[in-house]
Amino acid sequence: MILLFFVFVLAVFLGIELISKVPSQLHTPLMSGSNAISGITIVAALVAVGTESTTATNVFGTIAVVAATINVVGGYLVTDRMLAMFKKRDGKR
Amino acid sequence: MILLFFVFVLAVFLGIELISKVPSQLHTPLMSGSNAISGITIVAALVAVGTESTTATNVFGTIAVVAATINVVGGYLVTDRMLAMFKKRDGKR
Amino acid sequence: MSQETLDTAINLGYIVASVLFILGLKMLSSPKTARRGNFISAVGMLIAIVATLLTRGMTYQWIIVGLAIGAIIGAWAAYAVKMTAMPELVALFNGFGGLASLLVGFVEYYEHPARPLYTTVAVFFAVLIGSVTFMGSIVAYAKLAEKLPGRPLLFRGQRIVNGAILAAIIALGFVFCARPADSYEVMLVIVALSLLLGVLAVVPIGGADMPVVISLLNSYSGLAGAAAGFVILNNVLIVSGSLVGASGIILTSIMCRAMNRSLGNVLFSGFGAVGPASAAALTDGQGAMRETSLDDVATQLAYATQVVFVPGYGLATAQAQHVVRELANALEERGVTVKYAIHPVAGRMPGHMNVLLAEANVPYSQLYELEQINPDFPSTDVAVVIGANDVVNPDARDNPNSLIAGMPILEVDRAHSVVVLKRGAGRGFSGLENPLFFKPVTRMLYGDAKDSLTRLVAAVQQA
Amino acid sequence: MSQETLDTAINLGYIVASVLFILGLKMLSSPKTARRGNFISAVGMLIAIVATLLTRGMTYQWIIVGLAIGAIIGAWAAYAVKMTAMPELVALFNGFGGLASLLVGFVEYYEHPARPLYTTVAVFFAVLIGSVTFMGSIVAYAKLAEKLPGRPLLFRGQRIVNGAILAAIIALGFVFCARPADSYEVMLVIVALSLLLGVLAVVPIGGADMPVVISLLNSYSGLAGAAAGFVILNNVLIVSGSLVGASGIILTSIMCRAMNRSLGNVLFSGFGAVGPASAAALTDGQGAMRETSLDDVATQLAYATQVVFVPGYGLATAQAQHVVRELANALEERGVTVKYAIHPVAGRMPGHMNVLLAEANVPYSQLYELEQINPDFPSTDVAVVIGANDVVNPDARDNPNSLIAGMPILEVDRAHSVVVLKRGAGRGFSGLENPLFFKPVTRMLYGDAKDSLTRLVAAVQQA
Ligand SMILES: NC(=O)c1ccc[n+]([C@@H]2O[C@H](COP(=O)([O-])OP(=O)(O)OC[C@H]3O[C@@H](n4cnc5c(N)ncnc54)[C@H](OP(=O)(O)O)[C@@H]3O)[C@@H](O)[C@H]2O)c1
Ligand SMILES: NC(=O)c1ccc[n+]([C@@H]2O[C@H](COP(=O)([O-])OP(=O)(O)OC[C@H]3O[C@@H](n4cnc5c(N)ncnc54)[C@H](OP(=O)(O)O)[C@@H]3O)[C@@H](O)[C@H]2O)c1
Repeated sequence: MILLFFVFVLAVFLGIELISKVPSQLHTPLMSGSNAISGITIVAALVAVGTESTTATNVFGTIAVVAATINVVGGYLVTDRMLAMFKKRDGKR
Repeated sequence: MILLFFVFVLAVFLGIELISKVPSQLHTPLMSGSNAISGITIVAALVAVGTESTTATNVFGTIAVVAATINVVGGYLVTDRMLAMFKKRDGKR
Repeated sequence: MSQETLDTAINLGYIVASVLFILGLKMLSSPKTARRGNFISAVGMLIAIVATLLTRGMTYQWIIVGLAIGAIIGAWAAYAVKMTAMPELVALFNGFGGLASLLVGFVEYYEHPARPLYTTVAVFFAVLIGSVTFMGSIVAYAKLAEKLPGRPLLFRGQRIVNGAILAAIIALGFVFCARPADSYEVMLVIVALSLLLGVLAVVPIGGADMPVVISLLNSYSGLAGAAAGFVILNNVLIVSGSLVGASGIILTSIMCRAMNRSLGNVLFSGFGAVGPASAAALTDGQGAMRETSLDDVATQLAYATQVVFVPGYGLATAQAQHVVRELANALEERGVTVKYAIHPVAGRMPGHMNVLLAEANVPYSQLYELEQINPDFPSTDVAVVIGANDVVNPDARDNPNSLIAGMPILEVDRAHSVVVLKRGAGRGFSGLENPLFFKPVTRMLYGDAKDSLTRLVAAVQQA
Repeated sequence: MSQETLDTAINLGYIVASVLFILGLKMLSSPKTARRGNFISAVGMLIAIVATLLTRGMTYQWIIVGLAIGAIIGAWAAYAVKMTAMPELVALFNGFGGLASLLVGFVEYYEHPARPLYTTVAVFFAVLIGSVTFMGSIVAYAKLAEKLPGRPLLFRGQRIVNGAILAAIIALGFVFCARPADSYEVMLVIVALSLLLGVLAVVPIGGADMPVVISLLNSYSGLAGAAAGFVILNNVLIVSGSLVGASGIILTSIMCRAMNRSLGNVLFSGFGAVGPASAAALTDGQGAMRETSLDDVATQLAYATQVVFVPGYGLATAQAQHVVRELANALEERGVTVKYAIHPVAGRMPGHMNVLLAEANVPYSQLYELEQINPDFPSTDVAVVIGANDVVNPDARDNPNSLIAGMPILEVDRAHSVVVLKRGAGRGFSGLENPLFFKPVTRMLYGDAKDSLTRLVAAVQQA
């Protein structure tokens, strides 16, 4: 547990260091891409539905899985779509 | 154990991200300062001497404590001395 | 495989996934590698999901249903949406992420009410942050999609009410954590209040500030994920959640800086709610706006040496990006040098203009950032302002009392002449009057941007 | 306190220590915060040590002895050493860190030979990396302190021998890890071979490349610490060890880049071992060096508008930093503009010139980096090269076949006239001839730099 907290602290620092000086046209894709990553909560949703089995859990858990999957799948795809537009443009450079 | 490995991986990434674009006059102090940090192995030396008790361990362990302490104490002090020189100069800016 | 080997494999999968997230985020912040970075992070997600599914003793029927429904909806939404609607879609997705964390926290509590203290605390945070993210994102979505009025909805004592709600939630949190097993109702109240807080926190913020809000909520949803990770003691959740949480805060502050405002100002000032009366006071004694005719403009453009287009939010609403490109082509055929001046916060989301112009295949080499183009205006014959307003407002530079004082602007008023394409006397996002329109160098060409431009293309070709 | 509470407290101490290390490293890389950063990281170390000492069941007598002896030696060494000897001192300290990791790994194995596989692997790495770091650092120290010849010691087949030793160590490592309990002798052989490897790896590298080598060894000692952390399953060791390991690699590559060389080139090329014969070939047809007199130089300087001093390694060996400052003062009193051009790799350690000139209280505002000063040379009346050689070698710019081709140089040859202060025809660190000395604009003023400068001060004051 204490080690997990440690992991948390390290990851926070890493997150802070990773992002710096992002050109403005990348703000939206970056936001969208990291939003997709935050869909990682899908793992918790999967664990909940897969290992518990009261009805309430199944219902709420399944909704959680649906919601998280939308976040993940939609997030990555829409980010890719945004970036594809820049790509095209970059090819012309 | 696997979590410790995880911590290791995160710390490596963090180390890579932390350092970038260091002005050249700071190369030596930075090297010296991070050298002092690497003296953290003193913790392992302390644990070894403090909890084991064969003669060999006491001898080698104490040598390890001495060596690590030299690294730590000397490292921080010499770094500070180096940086003090820049400090003096900066004051004149 | 033994249980232990399996666990090790799953955990290794999580480590690999985390590393891919780290690399992906890093690559996402540089134009060259961004797309690959997104892909890499998606691979990481896939690995994390597969690793989770390997857990022994999983029952799969609900999982499969959930994954399938979610994937279909997500993919459909991502492809169906119009380019310009992407920011609100991101808000919506983010809301779903928050919802998932909320539900996970709740279900975990529901299944095992009595847990160690730290788990209960983690449940509390997952539910609180998840709820705020969920409702906040939904409101942000509604504002951007114009299902709710975009302007700030302010009421007296709003901040006090929000503060009181937050205080109540925290107080209930203590009650809940002290005796989780007996606090089912307390949990429900916490959920309800948190949802309400999400709504009330975002409602007073103007529609055009939503990108910043979404970025902040995105950071929250990361933290909610990390909290869920502490509930189920899962390292990949904790790492990626806190990564997103931390980098989201940084991105938010970068975005605020581009608008030269503080985060506090964005969240609490109700920016853009300035009444027209107070704004009007600033326009006193500025004289009149001078209209010009289509043919005049066409001639001016056709015989210019250098023309700079300055697109703004109006270009987006008019969907005039393709016509601009046509006009540019027509001018270039006549030997005119054409440039586009891109202000970092033109439009309603960062990179809005880049996205639109990229869609119209405008060559990258013709796009100039603020710092590059400003020195160029004095040698520009005509600056054509297409539905931009705030980003060319000289008050930001000249009037230290202006609401937007200090925001860097495109200095079109230094060009030999300025033509402004807009529909009428409408204000920009800030609600401020724009002295540029009253300057001697400026001429107004009224009408929808797409219309005006289409007719300009024809006129230039005949000139 | 219960055992559990104590453990939690210790671990929290470790987390705080790690955070302080992270912040400290970050702050160390920016001039404004560097000193505070070092202090913060020292506080982190103190916290880590105190937390460790709180472990229940510790016996303290040996610890106290060890800490006291180490602290006294360390503090004494840090204060007694001359400024210019600091790099070798860092090497020595680093060696002690490696020694500690080596001993810890060994002792842990000695006490509990039969451990899980991963512990044994960690022991192996701690011993291997610790030994290499230890002996490598000692050799680096000896070279810098001139207890060993600074020039590369090369022998035929050196790389093959090193490769063979490394291969043998790895092979023995497998044997050791397979049956640790029966492999006491194997462990001893591994230690012996690793120590040997440390010596042989550093001996062929030239003295002036030692800063890079030390930086690399510093990175190793971090990794050795991390390995020791895996042996005793201690998180703060793992985090700080790997932090140092990773940032050390980055710093090493930054340092290599400043010299425009690759790490491979530094480690394996025996740079600086070029025989005089092959170097002489390059000087053919360059004419002769022209000597000048002290009075000529004094007059030139006294009546100049702008003078740029270009200090190099010779300034350090002559300890002429204070006299330079005096000369500068004398010139400034006469209204001459004085600047100092600081090449990033002038001298024998990064920042060498900065340290020296700071010691002599040269104002910061007079120090110019390479990129800032190069455009200034064409408008400089006299460039005074004080014991610099390679950093002003125009071959690096003009002769693509030169050993140092591509290294950025201070372009003194663009100044109206150049005066070079050196003792004779000695070569610089690279062992190359310097065409600058044969150029028409260049005049040589032979003699020890401190001597020449002292006499110049007097002459200028009388001019
Ligand atoms: N980009 C971002 O990330 C972001 C984020 C948050 C806030 N903002 C804010 O948004 C503002 C952006 O400035 P901006 O100059 O791009 O836009 P703006 O200041 O909002 O002005 C848009 C102008 O376009 C005109 N317009 C609207 N529809 C039109 C149409 N169909 N044809 C022609 N003209 C039309 C409007 O005048 P009429 O009604 O008279 O036509 C209006 O004056 C800034 O204040 C910025 O701080 C941007
Ligand atoms: N700074 C670093 O971090 C670093 C690290 C590794 C390698 N290096 C290398 O070191 C070199 C540094 O270049 P540099 O130009 O500073 O020095 P240099 O090329 O080594 O030349 C030093 C010159 O100073 C003269 N000299 C020595 N003692 C003197 C004295 N007492 N009085 C007057 N002159 C004296 C020598 O000539 P005489 O014998 O004729 O007097 C020699 O030519 C570069 O090649 C660089 O790559 C630097």
